[in-house]
Amino acid sequence: ASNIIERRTEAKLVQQVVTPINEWEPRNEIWGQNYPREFETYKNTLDTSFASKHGGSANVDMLARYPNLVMLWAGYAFSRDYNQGRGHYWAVNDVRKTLRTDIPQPSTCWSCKSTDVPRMMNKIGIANFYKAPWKELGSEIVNPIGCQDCHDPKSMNLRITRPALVEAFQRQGKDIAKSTHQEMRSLVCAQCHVEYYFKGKEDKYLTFPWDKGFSVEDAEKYYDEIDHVDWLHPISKTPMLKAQHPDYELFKMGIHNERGVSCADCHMPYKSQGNVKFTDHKIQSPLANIAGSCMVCHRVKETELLKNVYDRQDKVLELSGIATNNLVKAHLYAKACWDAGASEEQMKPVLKLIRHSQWRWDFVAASHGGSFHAPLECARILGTSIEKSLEAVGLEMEILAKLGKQPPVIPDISTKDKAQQFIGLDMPKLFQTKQEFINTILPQWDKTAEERQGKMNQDYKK
Amino acid sequence: ASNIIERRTEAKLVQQVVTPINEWEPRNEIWGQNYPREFETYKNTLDTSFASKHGGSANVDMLARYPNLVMLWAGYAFSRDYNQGRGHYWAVNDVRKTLRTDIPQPSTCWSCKSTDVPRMMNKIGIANFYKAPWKELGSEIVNPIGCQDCHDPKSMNLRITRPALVEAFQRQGKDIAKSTHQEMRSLVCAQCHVEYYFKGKEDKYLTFPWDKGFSVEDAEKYYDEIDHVDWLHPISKTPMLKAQHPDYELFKMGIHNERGVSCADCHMPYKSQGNVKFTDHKIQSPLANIAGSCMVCHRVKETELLKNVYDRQDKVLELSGIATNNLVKAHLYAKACWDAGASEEQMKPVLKLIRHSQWRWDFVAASHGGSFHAPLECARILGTSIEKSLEAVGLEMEILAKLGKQPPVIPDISTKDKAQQFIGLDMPKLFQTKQEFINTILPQWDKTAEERQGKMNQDYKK
Amino acid sequence: MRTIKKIFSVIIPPDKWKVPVIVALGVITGLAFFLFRISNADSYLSDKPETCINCHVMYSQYDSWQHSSHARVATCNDCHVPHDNIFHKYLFKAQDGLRHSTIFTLRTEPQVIRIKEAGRDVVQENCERCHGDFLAYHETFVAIRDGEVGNEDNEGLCWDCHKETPHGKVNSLSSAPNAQVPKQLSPIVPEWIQKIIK
Ligand code: HEC
Ligand code: HEC
Ligand code: HEC
Ligand code: HEC
Ligand code: HEC
Ligand code: HEC
Ligand code: HEC
Ligand code: HEC
Ligand code: HEC
Ligand code: HEC
Ligand code: HEC
Ligand code: HEC
Ligand code: HEC
Ligand code: HEC
Ligand SMILES: [Ca+2]
Ligand SMILES: [Ca+2]
Repeated sequence: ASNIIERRTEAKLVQQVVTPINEWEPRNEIWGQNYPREFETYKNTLDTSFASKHGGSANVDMLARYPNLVMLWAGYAFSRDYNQGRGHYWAVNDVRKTLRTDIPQPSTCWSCKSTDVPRMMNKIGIANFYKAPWKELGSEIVNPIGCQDCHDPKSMNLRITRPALVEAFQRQGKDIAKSTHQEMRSLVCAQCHVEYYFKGKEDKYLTFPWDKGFSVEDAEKYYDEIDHVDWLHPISKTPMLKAQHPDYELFKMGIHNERGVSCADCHMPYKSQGNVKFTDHKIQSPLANIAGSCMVCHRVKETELLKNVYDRQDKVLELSGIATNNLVKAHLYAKACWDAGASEEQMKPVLKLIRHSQWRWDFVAASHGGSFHAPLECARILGTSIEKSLEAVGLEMEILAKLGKQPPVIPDISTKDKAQQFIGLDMPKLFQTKQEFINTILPQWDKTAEERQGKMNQDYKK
Repeated sequence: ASNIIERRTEAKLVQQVVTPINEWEPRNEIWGQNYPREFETYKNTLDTSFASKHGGSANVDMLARYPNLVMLWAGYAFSRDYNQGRGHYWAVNDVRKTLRTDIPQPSTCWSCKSTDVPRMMNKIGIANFYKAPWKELGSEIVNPIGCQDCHDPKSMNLRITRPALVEAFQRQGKDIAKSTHQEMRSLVCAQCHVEYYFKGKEDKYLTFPWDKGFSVEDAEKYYDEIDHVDWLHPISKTPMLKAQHPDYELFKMGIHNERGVSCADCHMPYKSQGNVKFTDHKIQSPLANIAGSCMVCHRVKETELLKNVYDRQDKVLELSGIATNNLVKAHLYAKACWDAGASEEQMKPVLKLIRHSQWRWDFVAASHGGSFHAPLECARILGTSIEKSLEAVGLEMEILAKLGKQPPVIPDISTKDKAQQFIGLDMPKLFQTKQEFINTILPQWDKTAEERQGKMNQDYKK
Repeated sequence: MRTIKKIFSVIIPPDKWKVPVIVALGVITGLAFFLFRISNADSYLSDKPETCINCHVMYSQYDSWQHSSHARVATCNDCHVPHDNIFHKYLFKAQDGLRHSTIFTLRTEPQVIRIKEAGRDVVQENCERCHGDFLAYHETFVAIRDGEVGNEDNEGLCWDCHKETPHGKVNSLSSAPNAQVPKQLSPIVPEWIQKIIK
């Protein structure tokens, strides 16, 4: 018996760490000393060489690929600069360098970018963290997304480190602490890959709009009830909503979720290296490793699986294209209506249609994985988006005709440049401001940070 | 996987015949003497007790369920009477009794209803068969869909007995005789469960519009190029297309087809009776036997699989509902435009949009299995249908406004009765004419047939 | 009747041994219960994978199973115990459990654990149990059982071919050094968040 007791305690020692990890340790390099395989693969998220038809790690300028977007987001920071996400190692670099952080932003923008976030939230308090101007914490938030965000340093358990997710569950009446192991393998991702908004004019408190459910209609109702407006569209004067990467929400509507498959199953496949098996931490498009991810469950040819993914994405993108064309029209015709002297009363139903139509389209477009994760739900949503924008256009044509006007001609916005010019952005100036910030402020931030924690791994700055 | 499944089914066909079967034998009872299990299950297609949420064998009056259809098919026989298909044993009964055969129809209408069809085609020639008035062959075509349609009487091999399918393959440059066994398990169904039209004003030659491919756009292009018009819509004056049950075509766009699953895998599952395994010939909704069909491949709970099917159907039907509402509008607004004095020139783009929009919607709606067989493709098609009808409505509103008119109010067509009244159908009269036909003509047909082949199994007349 | 008496006469010890025997039996029973408890032997009666990872030597199998296509559809016992009838199931479990815990306690487990013949047959039967429909084509099935398909050392076991199903090609006590096992999963929400929220 003593033998058994002895052996049971031994079990806990098997997973012993080489260097104990400090509770708030943000540096991935330090965690990596204990877990070299996971760290090495994690570091490989620096690699930007893989590009698939619609995704991948390459730095894709989405505004250049789909110039319509500039029009749809006119008056909002996204019309300046919007790229497809790339590897986690780039997160801090990219939020520093995007033109979207030149307008004053709260620290909420740091929330999903760094392992320093839990440390600082604990230090200054969650509400204070969000409230702080983004630039204020620049020297504190320097280590990109990493181990601390998903793991408990003592047990290496998966855990939730972002309060917004815990709070969203709580408001739904669910206790996230009761999640199963398999659920956790998706929930760690749901800390960030979700639609969000900043609650409160001053508070900027990071909030997920899930109180009524996960569907696009549920969130729409949520926002409508609290009259939330992300920005006023300068062309059509619509009180707009912006959707951001609802990957978790859409994933929940798809067959893989219904069959209990988790994000990690596809994006972090199991891997053998010599005689050891571990989880691949090069989180990326599964298309870069179909054999390791999909083929665990699907024993069909790689080319067939690739075709499955592209087929689904292509069909969804076809509808998304239709939706954006009609939304552009709806915004421009609305302007023509206002110019022709339409009344608030006349325009009210039009603006509501535009708000809802663009929200629904954006919900699909902002989720780069959605067109594979839940293709049918995406197509359904886009179908309703198309209906709403075209209803708006119909009403607008009627209003214009009544006011004795012709519908306006759609300007040439066939490239990003032309579109940005049309909405009046002075891009050279924006680039210059950013460059100054990069040359003067960033070195200061890094210097302060290095004094605090030692030299950082600077690879991602290249 | 498909390889192994294929081999397994090949084995079954090595069997022996008790009573040799005549080459043109149309009577299922005679075939059944050799194959009692297949015959018994086949005969059970008489059973109309199973109804699922959107399908099943129950006699569902589709015009009552979706009164909008009456409007969309105004001026065409389908606005009188359109039911969801039921078991194969009902085929002759239902084509005899539908109000659609009161207008003069060619014998092409018999093509997919009876085992007497190959016999008669052989006797009088294919072209002559189609050309003959439908009523002319009434006493020859009496045995419902059965063994002769799919099997070779000597070997019991699956075979193709309908020329239209062979010809369609030929025009595509493919040789149907080279099909694999597994493909045959779908191709026997593709003889009938496909979109078709009658080629030639006089010839009425049964033709599948596949020359450019299987997609809805391919067929649309095909019809546009030959300026095919099924009927002129009396309300909007649109030269319309009618889609009929493109189940095979849509199925080809779905994942099950891509993974080599055949119609028979789900609709004719393998069955054990005592120690004998055979193919269930009670062809019906697989939802009546989820354990026997789906669960061969999917080891999840029946309730979950049922939910999967309903989820997909519900999402597709949501878009289909949007499409029909807008199509009703488009037709009525078009009429208002004409009434207000719109010119042919003005209306041309509008009518083209209506033609294409309704064609696409119908392609999805006419396929009762499509919303499960290929849900994403259905949603994609409906998305484009919605765009086109609403573009038409937009143009119409503009035309109306220019002509100084208000858009018309949509009348109350919320029930089948109201809708049929609105489009000017005298239903009591139609029913009466049919009843006379049933009382006078049908007994003659049956008598002549009995003299030829002996007493028929009359169960389905009840 | 007579035979029963005979048996009793063999089992029942002579009078003078009665007290020591009762004491001894009591001690053994007590020890057995004690062993039963501390070795979590009762867990052997459950079907949850968590019960297998009461022993850390099972972690690597747990880990590979958790990442396999079967993790969502079959637990350890779906494969590793007989499902032909309930008595057989628990008898097999008891035997297995006893041997595993003995070996575990005596620290004689090998670095590379290999499945035993009895266990092997059970697993094979279970593959067939679930995939029976797929194997409805008798000839395919016979060909597999007879080792007619595949390479030369095909023993007719499913995993001669499906080697990755479910534990993968690499297996040893240290093949998954940092396996995450659900027993250790709490707390999912660290204290600092819990505090601020409540
Ligand atoms: C069944 C496999 C599977 C699962 C499970 C899965 N994904 Fe994906 N994901 C994919 C595929 C395939 C793509 C498309 C990649 C491409 O286009 O290159 C993708 C794309 C993405 C992208 C965009 C990547 C890029 O290259 O731009 C993100 C982000 C993403 N998924 C996040 C998630 C999250 C978060 C979850 C869980 C909530 C999840 N995924 C679950 C297969 C999966
Ligand atoms: C709830 C978590 C969350 C918050 C809050 C958040 N982001 Fe992100 N961010 C993400 C995720 C997830 C991605 C990856 C999106 C994808 O799939 O491409 C991302 C990507 C980015 C990128 C790289 C792609 C690009 O567009 O160039 C930038 C830059 C960025 N975010 C800036 C910001 C800014 C600025 C804010 C505040 C206004 C912000 N983020 C707030 C989660 C968040
Ligand atoms: C702390 C926030 C956070 C967490 C947690 C997180 N992500 Fe991300 N993820 C991001 C951000 C931000 C980006 C974009 C980085 C950039 O482009 O600078 C991103 C990018 C990605 C990409 C695109 C990578 C590429 O190569 O294009 C994928 C795929 C992805 N995440 C999947 C996941 C999965 C799966 C999980 C959970 C296992 C997860 N993420 C957890 C914030 C997060
Ligand atoms: C975006 C979330 C995320 C980040 C960041 C992350 N991990 Fe993980 N990690 C996971 C998931 C998910 C698993 C799989 C857990 C499972 O399957 O039980 C995992 C598993 C592990 C394991 C268990 C052994 C294995 O390989 O399966 C170790 C050790 C580990 N991670 C170390 C690290 C280290 C070190 C870092 C930082 C360099 C890191 N992780 C960053 C999500 C993450
Ligand atoms: C852990 C298991 C697992 C992994 C990994 C996985 N799948 Fe699946 N996949 C499933 C299951 C389960 C289904 C649902 C069908 C079923 O019940 O058999 C499914 C369904 C599908 C379908 C049909 C759904 C549709 O939209 O038509 C496609 C296509 C597909 N998977 C492709 C992929 C691709 C590509 C990958 C890798 C990026 C992948 N899967 C990874 C388990 C998995
Ligand atoms: C000689 C090698 C071999 C043996 C032995 C074998 N299989 Fe297979 N099995 C295969 C191959 C190869 C495939 C893939 C066939 C295909 O994709 O067409 C397969 C496919 C399968 C599949 C379907 C996988 C999928 O995703 O469609 C299942 C289930 C399966 N086998 C179970 C079994 C079972 C149970 C046994 C034991 C009775 C067994 N196999 C024995 C070679 C084998
Ligand atoms: C190419 C084969 C084909 C041709 C030609 C054909 N049908 Fe059918 N018919 C079908 C199929 C398949 C169904 C079952 C449809 C379903 O899924 O419900 C059907 C169903 C029917 C039904 C029963 C459902 C209902 O609507 O009440 C009637 C009646 C019918 N057809 C009449 C006709 C008439 C009249 C014609 C000629 C104008 C005709 N059919 C031509 C294949 C055909
Ligand atoms: C000779 C023409 C023909 C062939 C061949 C044919 N069908 Fe049909 N099928 C029909 C017609 C006609 C109906 C409608 C009968 C009615 O409602 O009167 C029908 C009805 C059905 C129904 C509806 C049954 C119900 O209970 O609601 C299903 C399912 C079906 N067919 C599947 C198949 C499958 C699968 C095959 C091939 C294995 C096939 N059919 C072959 C003409 C055909
Ligand atoms: C709508 C098409 C269709 C009709 C009608 C039809 N069969 Fe079949 N039959 C099939 C298909 C498909 C199979 C399966 C062939 C396979 O799996 O290889 C089959 C298989 C069989 C077999 C092989 C043994 C078995 O059960 O798998 C026999 C015998 C048979 N049918 C007899 C009949 C008889 C008798 C009738 C008339 C009462 C009939 N069939 C009507 C399509 C049909
Ligand atoms: C002969 C095998 C087979 C049969 C029978 C079968 N399926 Fe499938 N099913 C598949 C395969 C293969 C896939 C594709 C996923 C994959 O590759 O694993 C799939 C995919 C699916 C999916 C995911 C696709 C989607 O649209 O999201 C659903 C849901 C599904 N099947 C339900 C059913 C139902 C319900 C039935 C019975 C009516 C059924 N299946 C019968 C083999 C089959
Ligand atoms: C993977 C399984 C699967 C395959 C393969 C499949 N079907 Fe279906 N089919 C279904 C399901 C599920 C439904 C929905 C039944 C319901 O709603 O009750 C359906 C519905 C139908 C219906 C309408 C039946 C009704 O009850 O009204 C027809 C007709 C049909 N299928 C014909 C076909 C034909 C023809 C093929 C081959 C080209 C085919 N199916 C292949 C699963 C399948
Ligand atoms: C008390 C600790 C312990 C527990 C609990 C345990 N195992 Fe084991 N298991 C072992 C040891 C030690 C071995 C090595 C025995 C050997 O090599 O003969 C082993 C070997 C095995 C083997 C391979 C040898 C054989 O018997 O064929 C299988 C299979 C196995 N275990 C399955 C399981 C399953 C299933 C469970 C849960 C129901 C489980 N084990 C729970 C300690 C344990
Ligand atoms: C799908 C069936 C299946 C499931 C589920 C399964 N196993 Fe196994 N297990 C096998 C097979 C097959 C082998 C033999 C592997 C070999 O010889 O390569 C095996 C072997 C083993 C062995 C002996 C090691 C070896 O490689 O021979 C142990 C220990 C074991 N399993 C434990 C477990 C535990 C613990 C679980 C649950 C967490 C589990 N198994 C779940 C099929 C399964
Ligand atoms: C409890 C039932 C069950 C048992 C026991 C079982 N399987 Fe499976 N197996 C399944 C189910 C269900 C799937 C489908 C998994 C999915 O859809 O992701 C599957 C999938 C598979 C596949 C295809 C996926 C893959 O991993 O390649 C193979 C091969 C397979 N099983 C082989 C086996 C073998 C070999 C055994 C015995 C060692 C076995 N199965 C035991 C239920 C079982
Ligand atoms: Ca938002
Ligand atoms: Ca047609």
